[in-house]
Amino acid sequence: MADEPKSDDAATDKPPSADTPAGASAADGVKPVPATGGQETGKPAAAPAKPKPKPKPKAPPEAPKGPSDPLPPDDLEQPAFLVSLRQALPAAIEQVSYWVGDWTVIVPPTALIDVLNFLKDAEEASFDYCADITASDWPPREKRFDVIYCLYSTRRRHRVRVKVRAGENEPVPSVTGIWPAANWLERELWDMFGVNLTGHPDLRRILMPEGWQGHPQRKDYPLEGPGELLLESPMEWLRLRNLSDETEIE
Amino acid sequence: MMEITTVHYTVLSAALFSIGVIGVLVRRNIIIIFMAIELMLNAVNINLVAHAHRLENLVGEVFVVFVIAVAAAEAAVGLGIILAFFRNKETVNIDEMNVMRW
Amino acid sequence: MIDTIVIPLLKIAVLVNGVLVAVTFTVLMERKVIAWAQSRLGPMRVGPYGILQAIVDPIKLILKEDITPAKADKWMFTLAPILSLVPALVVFAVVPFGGDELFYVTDINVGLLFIIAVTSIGVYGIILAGWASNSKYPLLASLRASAQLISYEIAVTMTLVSVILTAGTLSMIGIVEAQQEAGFWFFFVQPVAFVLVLIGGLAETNRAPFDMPEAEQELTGGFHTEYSGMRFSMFFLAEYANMLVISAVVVVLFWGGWLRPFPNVAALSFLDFIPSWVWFFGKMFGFLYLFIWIRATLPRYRYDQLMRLGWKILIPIAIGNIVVTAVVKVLL
Amino acid sequence: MTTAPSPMFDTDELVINMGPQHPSTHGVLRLVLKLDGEKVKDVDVVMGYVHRGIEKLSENRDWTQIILLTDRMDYVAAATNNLGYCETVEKLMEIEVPRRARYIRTILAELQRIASHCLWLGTHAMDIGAMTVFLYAFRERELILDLFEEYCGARLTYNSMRVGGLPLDIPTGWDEKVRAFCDVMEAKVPEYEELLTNNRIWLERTRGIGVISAEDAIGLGLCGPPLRGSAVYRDVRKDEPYAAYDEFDFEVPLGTRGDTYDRYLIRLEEFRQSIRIIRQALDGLPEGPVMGKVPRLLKPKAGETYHAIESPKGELGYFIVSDGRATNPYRFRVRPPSFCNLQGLRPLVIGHLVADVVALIGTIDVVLGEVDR
Amino acid sequence: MAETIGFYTLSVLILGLAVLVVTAKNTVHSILFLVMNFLCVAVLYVVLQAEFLAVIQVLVYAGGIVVLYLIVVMLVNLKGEAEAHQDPRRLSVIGLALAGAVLLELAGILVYSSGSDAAVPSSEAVASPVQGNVEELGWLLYTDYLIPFEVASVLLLVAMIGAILLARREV
Repeated sequence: MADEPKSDDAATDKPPSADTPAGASAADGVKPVPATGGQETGKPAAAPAKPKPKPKPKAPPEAPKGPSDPLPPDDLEQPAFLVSLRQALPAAIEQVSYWVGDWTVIVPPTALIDVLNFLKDAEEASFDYCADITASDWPPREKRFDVIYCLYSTRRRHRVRVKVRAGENEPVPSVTGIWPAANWLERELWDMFGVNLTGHPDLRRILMPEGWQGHPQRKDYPLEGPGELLLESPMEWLRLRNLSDETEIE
Repeated sequence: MMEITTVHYTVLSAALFSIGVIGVLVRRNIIIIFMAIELMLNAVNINLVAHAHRLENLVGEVFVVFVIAVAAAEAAVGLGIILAFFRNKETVNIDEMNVMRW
Repeated sequence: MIDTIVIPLLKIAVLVNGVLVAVTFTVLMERKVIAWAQSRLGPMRVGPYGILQAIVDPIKLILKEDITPAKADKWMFTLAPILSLVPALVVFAVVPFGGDELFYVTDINVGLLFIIAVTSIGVYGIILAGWASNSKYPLLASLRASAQLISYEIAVTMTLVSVILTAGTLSMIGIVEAQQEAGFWFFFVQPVAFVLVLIGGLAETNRAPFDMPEAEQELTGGFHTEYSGMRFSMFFLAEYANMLVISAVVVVLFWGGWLRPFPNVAALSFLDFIPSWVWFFGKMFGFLYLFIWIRATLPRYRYDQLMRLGWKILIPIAIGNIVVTAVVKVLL
Repeated sequence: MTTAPSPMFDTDELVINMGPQHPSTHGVLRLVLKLDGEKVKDVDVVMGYVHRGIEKLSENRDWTQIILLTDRMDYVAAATNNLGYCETVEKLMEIEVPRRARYIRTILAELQRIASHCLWLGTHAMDIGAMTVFLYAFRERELILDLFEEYCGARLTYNSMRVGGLPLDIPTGWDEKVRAFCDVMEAKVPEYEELLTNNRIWLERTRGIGVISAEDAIGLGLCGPPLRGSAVYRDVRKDEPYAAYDEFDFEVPLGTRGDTYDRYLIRLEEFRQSIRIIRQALDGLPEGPVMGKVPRLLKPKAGETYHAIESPKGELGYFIVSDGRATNPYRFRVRPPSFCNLQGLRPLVIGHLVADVVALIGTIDVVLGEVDR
Repeated sequence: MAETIGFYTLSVLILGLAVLVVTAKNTVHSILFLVMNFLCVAVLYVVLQAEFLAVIQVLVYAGGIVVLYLIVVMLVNLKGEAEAHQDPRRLSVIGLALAGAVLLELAGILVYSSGSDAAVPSSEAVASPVQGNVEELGWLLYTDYLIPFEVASVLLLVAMIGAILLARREV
């Protein structure tokens, strides 16, 4: 909490190095900027201090350990909101990555709400629009889910992705309090992946039928599902269904 | 068969009136009671028209017009009360309508 | 005996059949006219230019399976379409289709009131259909319909009072004769009443833009959602028969019934070679066309807007019209 | 005295199931409406009836086969879906698309926008009871379908783009036909407007219905015309230009009140802007190849990206993860604009009448194939 | 003869339908019987040469008042019979007995007075200058009975305002 005013100071402290041109012109809100997000690839260095990158474990050939989250090249200037985020909540950032023009911030689930609140409220970030919430599943990994929040600022016209790594039952706080848009997106997230979302007001299945077993987008969920089994051998399907009914006593 | 006289109409009217009375006294559904009252008013109307016909004087029919007007007024207000009552007490059973306010 | 029983019975038989046939062709006309308005062709397959569609449609409807929903109130469910259709047909008894006695069944001295009274019975068909279906959409639709029909009935009846004042009679034939004596159609003295009756008539027949009770986009078909086959077609018949009634009434009240334009102007007497019933049906056809045209053009009102239109605009204007008519009548 | 309510009356609010089979839920959307009289007190939106698992399927198809699956999402604007997907993969693989291909893609996307808006206008007007507009709009949509048929042989699911460019160059004379279509369309838009824009009933049915403030619209994640209707300047074509949009001159119409009427006006204006874009693209159509340098086997390096385009419904985003080893995406996610806009239905509908519900479903412009995927 | 047959048919219909109105289990059925009853009464009026009243009966009673009943019944959405739960203080037997007493009383009055049926002097029939049922009725209403007529209209106005007030949700 006490960090927040500091972040504002930090933003104003270093006006030339942050990519103010994009921010300033977009602040008018009328003339759109034909640049993709907050990315300014052509700019020369003067990059601020970066955290030491964690060495990425080499993926073994059989199962992918996780997405490659490449570090931004050293000569690339980071957008202002990242700089100030790092100053405001230094402990919250696990890693910053950059790939084909997209910035991603990786944070632990516990710091998620703080980071998102900062990104929404800070002047140079003002990510008021939650474009998408989704996840990807990396089963062998202990923290199997990457929950990804795609944010956009309708005032600054830049994008960022926030990524949270979470284990199967590890609680991930719901962000419906920050963006109402997250309501259905998180419902779908839960429906498809079974991420353990906490604090969601209305956590029900949204695309799958109400009594559905399992979470179809997980990598260990078979592509066929019960539908074809039902057609091919109904007795087997019935046995499996009853089996799941018995386990479903909650 | 005998000629139809005013007496016949009067008897018909009396019988209809009595059925109306029975309805009011026996039923508990207030809407049915209202309809029984309409039956009684109709009995009266038949009587009035029959006598106006016999006397060749239209005053009876004039009163029928008034009766119909009164019936319309009664239906409007009565049904308004039923609706208001129903909204608060959720019943149309007349036995439960025993308070003047709620 | 022949004069009092056989001839009227014959007339009634001809009339009822005529109305039913006219209805089927009105349906065809509606389909064709709307198709032209929407730059399509409409029915083209059955007979030349699809004319025989008018015969095929009812046959199809009669042959279709007639389903009664399991939870419906069987008697009411069957009774409702009958209650809807019969008043629509009965009304034609007092409509004079031509100047000669041959062209009307009867002329009662309260003809106009008779029409108003009998059409007001038709609302039962709609309410009971909604109630008996034991289904939510029809119930909503029938509640809408009853409120709509009653409010517009008030507006139309109020408006007709000014016409009655002008004509001085309640008899349909008397009203036409009054126009003949006056030498002009009542449209020219009561244009406001004409517009009101036309709007009210659209609403009372559930035609667009007042077709809320059967708004298929909102209520999946309205009060007849659960109906099929013959019973559905009876609602269908009733709706179009009511359309015919409204056009006939408007023609009689405002457009001189079977009279030619300016019946007293001798210079136009060359028009007399056209028989009176041709005038009548020609005018009726015009109004049917107008109804269809309106349906092809206008979106649908919302229910509360419709009620506002009825109570806050039409009824005050109707009352004002009565007052003005009465004052003028006394002064002249 | 005894005031215990007797159990013989049903005084709960009327619960109505609108859909999944209902003429104006535009597919198999189901709304559970809780009514007080005719007023909507609450609504629960139920969907998933055409959930085909396109995301899951795509993770098991190779990169080219997925194009075909994207057709099936927003099936009234299939080319836009193709475009979004191809651009995302191109971004992931950093493939340069030839300029001619980008121009043709723009033309296709804008034709698709007109077609989609035609369908929207027709059904929306039909929901409110103006049946003639429906057929007028479909008449023009038919012309667009003919153009697409001539270009790629299909009328609904086009499969019309490839990663790196286009499978086919345009047929000879096709550009002239598109130009002719633009002339026709320009003449027809006033025809729609004549029937609706100043129509009293239309105004009464759409003005002040479903008003949503700019803040709420952003918060709810609305996109496309519903967002612009609330006077939020947001159009991916301007903000994050893709295809060849940065080379064209066009305007983004904005609403003022955020009601159904504004959204209607915006889409009508988008007809004109789309025609304008198509004409510019046809005028400046460069020569050259339509396919860029693409490896035979598509196999992006490990990485993930999100890329959005402006579909007729709003921001259509693709989030694709590649693990760098397989010939299929590791994770394929679509950010469906209809889904996100549909989320705005509940706040829009509450407090309105049943008749407005259909108007509001119409104004959101949902395609259930995209909502459910 | 025709009048006799007509009268008895109508009487049976009217009384039978009235009994059905009072006894029907289902309120909606009851209302429908009431409508038919009113239509029969209207026919009776026609027999008695009161055409105007017949039409008014159909228009106001059948087309107006009873529709209101029907709407109210549909609005309150009656699930079952209101008599479902009994109040011991009310006894149908007493009701029936009272109604029988009323009928007896009426019959007594009738028998007592039936002797003087014929030859009642036409009570100084108002010389109305118009002909026909409707016109004469109108004449009476607007001359001799103008004040009751106005009072009736005020009554209707009051009833209308009262009904609106009662039906308003927020008081």
